[in-house]
Amino acid sequence: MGTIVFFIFAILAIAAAWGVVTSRNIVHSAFYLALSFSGVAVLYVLMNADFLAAVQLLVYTGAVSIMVVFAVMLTLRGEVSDSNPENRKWGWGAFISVLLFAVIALVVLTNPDWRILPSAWTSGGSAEDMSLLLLSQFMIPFEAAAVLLTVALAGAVILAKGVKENK
Amino acid sequence: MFKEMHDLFRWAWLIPALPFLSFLLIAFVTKRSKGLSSTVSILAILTALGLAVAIGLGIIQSGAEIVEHPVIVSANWLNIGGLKINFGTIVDPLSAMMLFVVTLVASMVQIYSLGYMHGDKGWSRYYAYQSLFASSMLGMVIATNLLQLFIFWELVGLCSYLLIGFWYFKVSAREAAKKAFITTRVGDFGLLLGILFLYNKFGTLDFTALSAALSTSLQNVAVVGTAGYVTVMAFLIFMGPMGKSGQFPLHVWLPDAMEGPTPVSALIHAATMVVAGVYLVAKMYFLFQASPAALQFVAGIGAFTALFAATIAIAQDDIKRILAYSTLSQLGYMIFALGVGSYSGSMFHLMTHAFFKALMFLGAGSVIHAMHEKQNIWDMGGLWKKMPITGWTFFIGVLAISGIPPFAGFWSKDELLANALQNGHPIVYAVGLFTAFLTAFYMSRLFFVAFMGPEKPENHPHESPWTMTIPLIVLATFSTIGGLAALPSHNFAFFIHFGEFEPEGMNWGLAGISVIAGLLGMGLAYYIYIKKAISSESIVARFPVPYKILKNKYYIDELYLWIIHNIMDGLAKVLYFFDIYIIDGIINGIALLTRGSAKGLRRMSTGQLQTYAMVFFFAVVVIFMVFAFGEGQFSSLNPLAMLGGVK
Amino acid sequence: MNLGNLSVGLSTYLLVGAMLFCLGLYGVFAKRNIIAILMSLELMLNAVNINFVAFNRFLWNQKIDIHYILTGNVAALFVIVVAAAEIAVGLALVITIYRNRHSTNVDEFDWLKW
Amino acid sequence: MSALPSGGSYLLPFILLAPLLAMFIIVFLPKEETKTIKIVAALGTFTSMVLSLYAFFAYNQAAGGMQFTLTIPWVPDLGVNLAFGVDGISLPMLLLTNLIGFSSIYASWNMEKRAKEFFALLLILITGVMGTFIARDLFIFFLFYEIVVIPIYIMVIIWGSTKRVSKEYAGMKLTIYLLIGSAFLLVGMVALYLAAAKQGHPTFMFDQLAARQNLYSAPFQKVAFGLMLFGFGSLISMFPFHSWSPDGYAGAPTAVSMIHAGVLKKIGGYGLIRLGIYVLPIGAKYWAPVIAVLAIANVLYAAFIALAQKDLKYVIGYSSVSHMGYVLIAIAALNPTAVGGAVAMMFAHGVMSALFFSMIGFIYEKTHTRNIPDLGGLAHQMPRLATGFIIAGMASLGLPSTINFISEFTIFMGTIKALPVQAILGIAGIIFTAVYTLRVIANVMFGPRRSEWDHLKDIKGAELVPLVVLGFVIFATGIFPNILFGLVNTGVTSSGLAKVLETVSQAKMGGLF
Repeated sequence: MGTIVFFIFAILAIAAAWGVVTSRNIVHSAFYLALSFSGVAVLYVLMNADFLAAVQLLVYTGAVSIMVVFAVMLTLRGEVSDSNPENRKWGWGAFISVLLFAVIALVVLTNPDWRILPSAWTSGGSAEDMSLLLLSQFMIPFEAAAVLLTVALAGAVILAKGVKENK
Repeated sequence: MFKEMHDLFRWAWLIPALPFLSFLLIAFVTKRSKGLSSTVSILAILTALGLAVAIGLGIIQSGAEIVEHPVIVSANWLNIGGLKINFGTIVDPLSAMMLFVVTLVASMVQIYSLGYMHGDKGWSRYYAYQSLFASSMLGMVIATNLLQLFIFWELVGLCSYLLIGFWYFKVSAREAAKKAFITTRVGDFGLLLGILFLYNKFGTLDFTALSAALSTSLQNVAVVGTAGYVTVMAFLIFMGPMGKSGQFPLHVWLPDAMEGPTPVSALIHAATMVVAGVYLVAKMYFLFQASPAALQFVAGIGAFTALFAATIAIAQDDIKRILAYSTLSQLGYMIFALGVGSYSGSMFHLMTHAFFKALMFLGAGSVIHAMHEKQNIWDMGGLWKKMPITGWTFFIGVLAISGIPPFAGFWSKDELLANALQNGHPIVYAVGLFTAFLTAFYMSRLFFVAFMGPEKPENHPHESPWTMTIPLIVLATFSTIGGLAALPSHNFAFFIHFGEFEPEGMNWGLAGISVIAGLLGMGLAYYIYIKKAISSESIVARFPVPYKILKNKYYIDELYLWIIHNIMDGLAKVLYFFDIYIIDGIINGIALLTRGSAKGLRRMSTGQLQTYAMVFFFAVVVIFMVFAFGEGQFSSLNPLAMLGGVK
Repeated sequence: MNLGNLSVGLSTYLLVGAMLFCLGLYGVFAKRNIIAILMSLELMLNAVNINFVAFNRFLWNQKIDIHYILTGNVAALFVIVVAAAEIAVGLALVITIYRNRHSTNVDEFDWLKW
Repeated sequence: MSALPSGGSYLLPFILLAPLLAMFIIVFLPKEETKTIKIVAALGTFTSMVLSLYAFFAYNQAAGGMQFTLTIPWVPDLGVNLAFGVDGISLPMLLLTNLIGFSSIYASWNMEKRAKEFFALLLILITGVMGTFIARDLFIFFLFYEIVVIPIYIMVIIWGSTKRVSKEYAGMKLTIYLLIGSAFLLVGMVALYLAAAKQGHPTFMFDQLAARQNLYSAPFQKVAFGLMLFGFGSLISMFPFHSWSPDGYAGAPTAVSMIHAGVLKKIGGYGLIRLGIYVLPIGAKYWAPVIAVLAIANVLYAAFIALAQKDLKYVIGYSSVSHMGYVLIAIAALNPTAVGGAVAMMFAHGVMSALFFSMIGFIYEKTHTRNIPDLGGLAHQMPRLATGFIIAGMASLGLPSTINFISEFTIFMGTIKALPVQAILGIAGIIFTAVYTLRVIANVMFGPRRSEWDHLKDIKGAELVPLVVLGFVIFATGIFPNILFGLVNTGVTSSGLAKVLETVSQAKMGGLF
């Protein structure tokens, strides 16, 4: 059962990602992106990370994809069907990417000793556990992340608004 | 008796210290007040003279004891890495004699300068230099070890440099000062090397310890090669005296040094500093004694210089230059005397020469003063009547240098010539005798032309002030009676000798021969320049080439200048060219190469971020693969192992 | 939800992550549109997140303690946070660049060349 | 003072921080207040000078070794410590730095162009140089050394003068040489560190590195010493790597020339002794013949080139290359006398060249030329300046009663045993030194009065400070050499260097030749 679910959504996520990078229509790319994010969220659920799955859906599928779509709308010029072309060096890019994948796959598949748990643990991953950890062990990074978000927000606003030349 | 004297001798350090104090005082306090400066300086040197006289008297009273046991006081001065150098004073008859001579001539010269330098702008500077010189010279005289001697040796060289170039605005003075320093420096190079080798061999620089070490090492037959080593060291040490005492071929600086004020020439370049070389050879005599070859060399150089300089002096017209070549010639006497083993004769001649040569230089200064800076003897004439004191004292000087009894030069010159013959050096003796004849001739020539010749109407000479004549009289007195030190039973040689003292009587036969040589020289000059029996012009006309060579001092200066300007400066230019075009060229070439290759590599920076990222990741993959497959083991693909973790 | 007894192992998850990552990488290399590049970047971040969570899930950890077991999840959470910030700033930059250059085509951006 | 209860002396940090403090004060002063800025700078360096004089005389020579030590762990994992301390080798160098630093402030007393920045940078420079000498930790040593490079580059570019080469070229050359040298040094340093870390806690401390000599194999020592020789050699202007020196000095402003020729260059010699001989004795032995040959090239080659120079600063620049040859040959001789002489020579040459450069600086400032044929007879208008110039010249040619003579003599004394042929050639250098020095003195100072220089005013007031301070040091240590040599002697003998040298001399191994 779990295996079937896994393969369905793993293939979905990968296929959607394929769509993102191959589609010549930028709007389609954006939608494929949202699909891929959702597929990954399911994989999180399969790995007992319920809270992360929720965050993934909210932040990625919900916020990021929408923002991307907005950005596309703001910057779209010319024909939409040819809004997302490849450059001249895409062959090289493909070659390097495949090479990298081959290397990683080689490592992953040939590695004999991953020190996997004898029996996978089942509990944890809930919002409660996470929050406990965030507010004790990782308090300072957590606060730093909060500051980072605020700053990024302010920065984004300023950038997007544009600085007026004070004359 | 000796005990009390001993205490006195311990105070010998005051003698150089006093003039040094006066130098500091003048340099930092009284330099604005001319009167004070000269007073301070003269007071200091007179006090030093008094002390030197006291020490001299003490030596005479101590008798044989002081000869055997010199009084040495010393303290540590430098101490590094196993090298220990002391500074101290040694009082023995030799140093006491030098102290007396130096302080006497220095004080006379300083008093004389009151008149001679009157109105000079650099008055205080002059007296400061004079004090510094006196201090350095005296310090050198009482040095207990070679390094101390070398230090003061160089300092007198500095003073000589400063005083030759005293009138620094004169280009000739400036060049002469430079020449003097550099020429003596060439000698010092050898001297320094000799000192280093000596220390390396014997582990000490102390004169007494060195002498002892040398004799032990010579007695030890097992130590092979000592004799050769000693010869080398003696040669190297002798280079110093060759420079300082103006021996051929390093004599070129001394005549040029006459560009300095005349009292300076009298003090430094006639009486004291130039004999430092002789003094050094005497001090190191134990070393030369150990090497017959070195002694032979010393004798040869001395004799050659004596003759060589005397021949040049015949053809010179400048009063100071004649005296300068005469000084060279007399220094040659002293040096060859040491070479033939006449230790006390050489020292005796050193003393008497200091008296009469200082006298003649000061006399010449008086003449130049009266002639308003004219120095050519042919411009002078008839000074005998106008300047009686100068004339008489100068005449005494001429008699003394010509070896006419009973004047000082007779005794000393006779002794060393007699020793040369007795010790089996007939050639040196013959050269010395012939030089004595030449000396008498050119000195008389100078005297007859300048003092006795016809008066020149355009000159209005007048006798010099008393500050200048009194030193002349004092020095003339010593030039007259100084030689009598050879007479008593405890005579000069009793106190100052090397090895065992063997009293020897005057050899009146040899003395007669040298007196005849001197009289012949004077007579010849009389015939040529007073009687005009043989015209000097006709001689010149008959021998134009030898005359020209002599007049131009055998062209040695020209040769040296040619070497310096063509070889040394040429090499300098070549090396500079090498430096800026080859070495710097390589450097700049590398820089250009870098710039060029950078221009090529710059194309790779397209500005396209994606290209950069691709290269970056490609490199990551390559590095990854190198790590993974580099050692040919597939199993090393374990990522944990790759990251340095457990395997 | 308990999908406990799954037979899908760590390697499979890692391969999925690697595939996503390489697709994202290809997108970064090959796309002209700057927004597409940003999207590819997000894909890569997701791939990393999958790795984090998978390692956290499967690897044996010496200290069986909630504080250590969930470290991977927390890292993934932080990645998401940073990614959100990044996309916000990135898109703002895109808009600024677009406003100045009237283009989102990275081929035309070679200001790094000097 | 030398043993505070807390286990360290704060004297050296105070010496180090005084100029830095002055620099911070200057930063907050308005830039028009040039007078105040100069006074603050002078005060800062004066404090340092007085404190280092105190250290110089308070140093316990009987005890020897590192004194006034202070050790603060900085990066414990890497074994980096903020460790300060001085011994008989570094203390003279520290004092020298401060003497020259203090004088250099006064030598630039008439600086009006961007005075604030100038003095701030100068103070950083002085601090950096000082830091290299009081560091007991290789890492700190290197850190301070790199600090030095930055202000020098800026100062040459902004305040330098363009003559044969442009000041930009000079500054670039200087900096790149120093950096390339330091790059090699860095490699050697890291190699040494890694070799020493094979046993025990990793460390950068000099004495620790020296104590772990048994960890360095002979081939390693040879390579590591070679790297250091390249690094330090280009710093001390060893023969083929010397060409930055004349150009750099000619381009640099007076104060930089003073500090550079006076002390910065000495870091090379200091490093070769402290790091080369001390830590890598076998390497030193191996390279010694090469150093000796190059040193002779330095002495004679540079002396000859100095003869052909027309620019005053070039003469002194080449002369300093020539004099560094003596330091190098002393290091190559590898015996206590020579090494002591090398330290003393660095001190002596530092004082002398600083005096020379400050006098040349005044000449240039007043006449706006350094071309020797254009000058002449300056003793008429500026007797005091002439005095300083002649003192420097006499010290340069090694006249007795100046410290330079004693140093040279000690070096010769030490080298003649080990390397007789090279020593004889080196001693021949004193003749050529005399020739070019006296030529310069004669052509610049002496000769007929020139009316075009009649308007010049002699140095006075603050301008006299370099002459008085440096002249006093030259003669005081020259007449009473034990003031300096007592200390140097402790540095060489009691610090174990003598012992190292003894072992090296007995080691049976052939040199490179």
